[in-house]
Amino acid sequence: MNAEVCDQCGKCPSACPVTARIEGFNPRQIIAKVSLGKEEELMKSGVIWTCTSCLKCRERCPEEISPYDVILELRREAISEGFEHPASYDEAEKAVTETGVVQQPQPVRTRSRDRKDRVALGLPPAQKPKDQAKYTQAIKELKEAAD
Amino acid sequence: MAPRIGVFVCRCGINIGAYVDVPKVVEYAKTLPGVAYAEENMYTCSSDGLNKIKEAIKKHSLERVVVASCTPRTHEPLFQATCEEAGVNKYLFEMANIRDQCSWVHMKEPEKATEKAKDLVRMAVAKAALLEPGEEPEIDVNPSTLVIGGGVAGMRAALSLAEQGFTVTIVEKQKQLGGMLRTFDTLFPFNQKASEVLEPLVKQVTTNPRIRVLTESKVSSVYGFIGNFDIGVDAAGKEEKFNVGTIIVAVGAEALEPKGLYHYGEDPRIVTQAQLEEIVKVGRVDAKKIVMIQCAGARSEERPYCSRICCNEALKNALNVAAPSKEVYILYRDLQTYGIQYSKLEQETKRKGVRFLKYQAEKPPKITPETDGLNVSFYSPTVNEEMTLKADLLVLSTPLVPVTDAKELSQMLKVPLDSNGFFMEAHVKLRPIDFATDGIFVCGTAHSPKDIGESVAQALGVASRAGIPMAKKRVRTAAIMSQVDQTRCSGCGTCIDVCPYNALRKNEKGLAETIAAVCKGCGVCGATCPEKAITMHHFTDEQIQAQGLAALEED
Amino acid sequence: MKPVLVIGGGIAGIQASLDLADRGTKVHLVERTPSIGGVMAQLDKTFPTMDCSICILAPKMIECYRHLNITIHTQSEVVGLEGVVGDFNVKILEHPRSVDSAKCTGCGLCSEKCPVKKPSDFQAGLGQRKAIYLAFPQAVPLLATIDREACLWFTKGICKTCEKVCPAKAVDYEQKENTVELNVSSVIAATGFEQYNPKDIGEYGYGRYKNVLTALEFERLVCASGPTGGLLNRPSDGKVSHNIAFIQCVGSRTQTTGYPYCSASCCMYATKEAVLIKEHEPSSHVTIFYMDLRTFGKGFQGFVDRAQSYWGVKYIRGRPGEIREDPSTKDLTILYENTEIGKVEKMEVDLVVLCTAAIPHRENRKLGGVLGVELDEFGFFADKNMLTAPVESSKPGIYVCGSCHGPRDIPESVAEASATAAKAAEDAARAEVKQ
Amino acid sequence: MKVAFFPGCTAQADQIGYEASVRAIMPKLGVELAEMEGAACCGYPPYSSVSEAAWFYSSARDMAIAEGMGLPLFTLCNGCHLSFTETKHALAKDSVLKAKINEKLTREGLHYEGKAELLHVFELLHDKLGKEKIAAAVIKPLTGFRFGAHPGCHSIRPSSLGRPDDSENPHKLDDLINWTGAQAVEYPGKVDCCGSSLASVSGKTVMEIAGDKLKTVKGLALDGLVTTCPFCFKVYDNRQRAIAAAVGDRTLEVPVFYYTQLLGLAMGIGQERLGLELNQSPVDPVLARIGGA
Repeated sequence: MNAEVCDQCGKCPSACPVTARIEGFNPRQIIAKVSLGKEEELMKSGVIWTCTSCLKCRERCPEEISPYDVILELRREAISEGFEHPASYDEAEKAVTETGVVQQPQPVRTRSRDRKDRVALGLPPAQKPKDQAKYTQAIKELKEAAD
Repeated sequence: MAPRIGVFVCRCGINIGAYVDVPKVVEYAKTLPGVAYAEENMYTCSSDGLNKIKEAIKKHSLERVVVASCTPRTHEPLFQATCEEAGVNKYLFEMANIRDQCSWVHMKEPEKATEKAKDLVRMAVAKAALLEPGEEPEIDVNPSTLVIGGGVAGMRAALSLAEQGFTVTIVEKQKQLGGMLRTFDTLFPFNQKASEVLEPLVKQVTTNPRIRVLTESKVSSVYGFIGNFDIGVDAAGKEEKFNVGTIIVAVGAEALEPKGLYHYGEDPRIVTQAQLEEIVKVGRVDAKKIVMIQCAGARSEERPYCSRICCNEALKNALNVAAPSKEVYILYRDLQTYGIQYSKLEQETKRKGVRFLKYQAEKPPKITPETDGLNVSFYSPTVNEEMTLKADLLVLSTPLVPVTDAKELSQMLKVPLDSNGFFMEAHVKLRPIDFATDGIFVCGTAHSPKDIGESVAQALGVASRAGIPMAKKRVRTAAIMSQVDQTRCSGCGTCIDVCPYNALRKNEKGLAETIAAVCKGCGVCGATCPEKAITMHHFTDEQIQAQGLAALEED
Repeated sequence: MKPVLVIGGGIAGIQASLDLADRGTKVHLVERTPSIGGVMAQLDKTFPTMDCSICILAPKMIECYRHLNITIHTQSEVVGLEGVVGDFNVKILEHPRSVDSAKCTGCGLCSEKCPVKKPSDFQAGLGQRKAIYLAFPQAVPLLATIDREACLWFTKGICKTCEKVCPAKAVDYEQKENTVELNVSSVIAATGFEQYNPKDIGEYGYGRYKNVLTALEFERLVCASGPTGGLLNRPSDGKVSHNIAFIQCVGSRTQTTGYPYCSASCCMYATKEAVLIKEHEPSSHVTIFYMDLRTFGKGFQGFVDRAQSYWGVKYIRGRPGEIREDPSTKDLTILYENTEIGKVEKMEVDLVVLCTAAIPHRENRKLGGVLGVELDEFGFFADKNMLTAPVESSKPGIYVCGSCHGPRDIPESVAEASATAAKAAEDAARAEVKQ
Repeated sequence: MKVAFFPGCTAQADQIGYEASVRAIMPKLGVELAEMEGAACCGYPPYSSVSEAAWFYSSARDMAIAEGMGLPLFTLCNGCHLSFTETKHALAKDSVLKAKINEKLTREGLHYEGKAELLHVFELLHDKLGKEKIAAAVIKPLTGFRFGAHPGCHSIRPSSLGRPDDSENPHKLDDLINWTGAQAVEYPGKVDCCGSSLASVSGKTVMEIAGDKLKTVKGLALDGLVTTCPFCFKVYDNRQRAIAAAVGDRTLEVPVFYYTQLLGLAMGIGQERLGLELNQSPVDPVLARIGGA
């Protein structure tokens, strides 16, 4: 991450869907704080969890810095160092690690208030790993290796 | 019999044409006494328009030419030259400014603009009828130059002129040549040793047979005019007198001593960039946390200018002290890393880990010296928070200021200073290194703060400008000058006292006489002469009265 | 004394030529386009004096034209160079004007009658010119020229209207290109720059949104001799714009465009253009979005202070992220952050002016090859040494001035032009001694 | 042509209407959808913020399956497509990680080289099939309808990785809409985000973000908003009532369609086979008009 070359031009927050709406989230300030060595403050503050990953900042940064990727990096560090983070990340991770998919197929509500599932729509069974154990194992190992 | 006058009214595209009824003005001009011909042009200054003037002069055997267009400041020489080409003496040309002083100021009232244009044309025609041809005195130009200041600019100007074949005298205040270059250890943007630039330059200058160097010297007197300046120099105590054809001002500038700013002078841990450079030069910097503050004493009420080089100077020094074990902060308002090389320098400095924090002019950093460090507190728009840094070393980036004797020199040379005390060029855009006074030029930081390359470019520039009259060997000066009627002059000497150019002197009869080549035709002498003995050629009482009376006429 | 070759007829080339010619040196001034004058001829006014740009430039252009020591080669390019300092053999290719310069009086009747319309380069594409045209009213030399790509005779073999109407019988469809060979002592390159085309910065909508202009386009719009006669009628609907925003560093200070450097003059010309708007209509709202206000030149800070305090030009530190166009009104909304306070805001304006990067002229690489001089990584001519030899190229006897070796403003270009004249004069003097 | 079909978690779990519409139109367009046995999550949603290795493994794994089938990998989801693209770029640069991942893949009987071509909906319909094939399949042109296209962030950004459409001025979805006989209308904020990934952190913010676009579309009196991204659809369609409540505009009624549903209708395919009954936004008036057409 080349945060130190940031010109602080203010382009990233300008069209950011979150900065305009959530107090305290500003990709420019996040980059500034990283370049000032204030990563821990950011990981504590929780702002890093409010990025929508719309990628406008990554797309438009004149210095090719990508606040988005800096934020992902901070999230990974925050989680591995046990900083507080939204439960949904653990749930999603658990789901995929254990079942191979984020959500299990479920009946869906129609406009006319009844429910339809894949079978009702004539869809084949949903995709999932052939051998879940092997998938789970692989993920586990890769994660441990990374830490 | 009255001379035949031709009138050319310019539309200047729409600058005049859109507001002034040009055809009406032309028709009106035709009715004026003495006017033998009148026409309009889209652009009288275009080569097409100029040809029309020449044709008309021949076709209608015109003896006086009036152009009603823009300002004489930019266009009179052009039209005069055109008249000469067609055989009409340039002093038989008169101009009426119906743009700057008419169409531009009366855009919303076209009828009145047209009436005013008529008035201005009528006045010009009235004066034109009384114009007399003038002869321009030719002056020999002494092919030698006085360069005031032996810094990098002065030395480079001298070398180029010497290479061109002219002789040069450099007058330097200090014991040694080099000026401000001597105060630097290394030079941005490439961080090369200043001595690598300075020493070869000094050697070239001191060994050049055409260059004479007077150190510990000061110009004490300047008399004369382009081609022929009498110079007095106080050379290390003894008076030197010599004559030169041209003069180059390269006196440089000085670094501001930031007395009273950010506790400077009260605490050894607060220094200027120059002092930091001294520390770097002699050894290493112990301070772990270094904070630099830009615009210390610049871009302020007191000094409302940016000193151009301080940011890059700070970056250079930051790079030189930066180390993994140190934290270096640059507190800036607007980083002046303009152009290609300084943009690169900024990138390099950032990559090296130097931290840039903006501060706001209206909320400059507060310094609180403590035993364990200097607390630097400020609002940082970078993180949009109040911040406090504890610095072991505080470095102030101070601006360049004019040399102390700039005013004295400017009066001696009769050239102006700008509101900041730097020497002021003839025209900001197109005559950046000339003075309005012929034969005198300016380069380097005497003109305004600039880096070495920019100073050298200007130095070479003045070497060309000064080289022109010396290469031509002779110059012509304007015939707009005063003349003293010896039968009327009482020899009171008032004119001699008031002349700002020393262009009048007493002759052997004790009466005043004009030194043609020196006279700039300002007219002060004519206005003050109690005996009405002085005539201003091209602005005679008769001509001006005729113009005035014409102004009062009703058409 | 041998002549000197000056390449490029902008303000730098003009000044270098005049300095040399005035001292008695013969000069050949080679200009790519039909008229000398360069970009400065396109500008409306120049700060801080607010002189009308062409008004202070035109006399110098004419001086070049009339000077007995200067030969101007327009629509020409240097195609060959051999030899060493003091003894360069150069080849100049003069492209055909299709108009006899000896006969043409520049009356303009031909272009009045010509049926073919083309966007005018001089008007930065905002106005139109004909297939046979005068570059601009003060063009030097004031001669018509035929754009053979556009002319019906050259493309379809029909029309010939210009030939019929020309009172001077100056039109010459048969005119061939002509090669001139010269021996010169020194060469001065003053080929200038061009402006980055911001269409690739899609979030600003240039090319998609009619009311987003470049600064050069705006210079023509605000200029009395421009397509609107100086009225700020915006392109989409001709509505007079009272609410205008400038965006600095468009393409410059940007790694992703390949122009990571600062263009050095934009902060000031934007300020000048802002003041021009206020002079037109003091009640206008003018905003300049900037990153660092680069007021490093003589008189710059004072000019900006006055623009702020007297004229009420608003400066906001922040590089806008996006411009949006209202599909019906074509009004523009700028999304930006006021970085001073860290707040994102929106601003509705009539017109947006993009101050784009000054980039090397597209002909630089070619010319660099012909002259055998080095270019920097961007394509500007490389300085021999920025500090000690600021106007020397990598090859002895070939000098560079103005924005062809990096972004510069007019005064710097003029001073440098004189500097190159001095270097050429030194070469000549040495040659004299040798003989 | 034949493609390895990867609906992605969201489509196959709760956006089954989308999957249905795709399965309904593709054969008629001459595209055979081959099932990807054992395919799993692309890994982006959970792992991108947890472990890059795990993320890249999941994506590489799916690409490896397609590679094994010797077919291009066709996915319905912008997120999955970007996830695959990022992984491809990362592993092309990092041979060590690639080897480590392959070592695990062999245990599942798979191998990743990065040979499989990735196909986004735009790429398959717009670039591969193109105007002729699409237009030829249209028998009930949607003449007179005006829609706003919502490409969705991950189909256009980041351009540095090469995306299916232009980052600032995307047009492919607009073209596709126009080829059905309907008219695509430009509107401000077309390249904006739907906000969906904030759902679990700040539902209110998602509503505000999505609400802005729906208001714009409504303001222009368009017949609806069209997308191909299941995440975006989930927000604009499934949660539209909640959005209306959140932004305090109860009348905020904007029909939202998957493009494949619209195309299906234009191809004369029955509504039930296009999963249209699962759209929660007020699509009935539009359907009525089409039915009547």
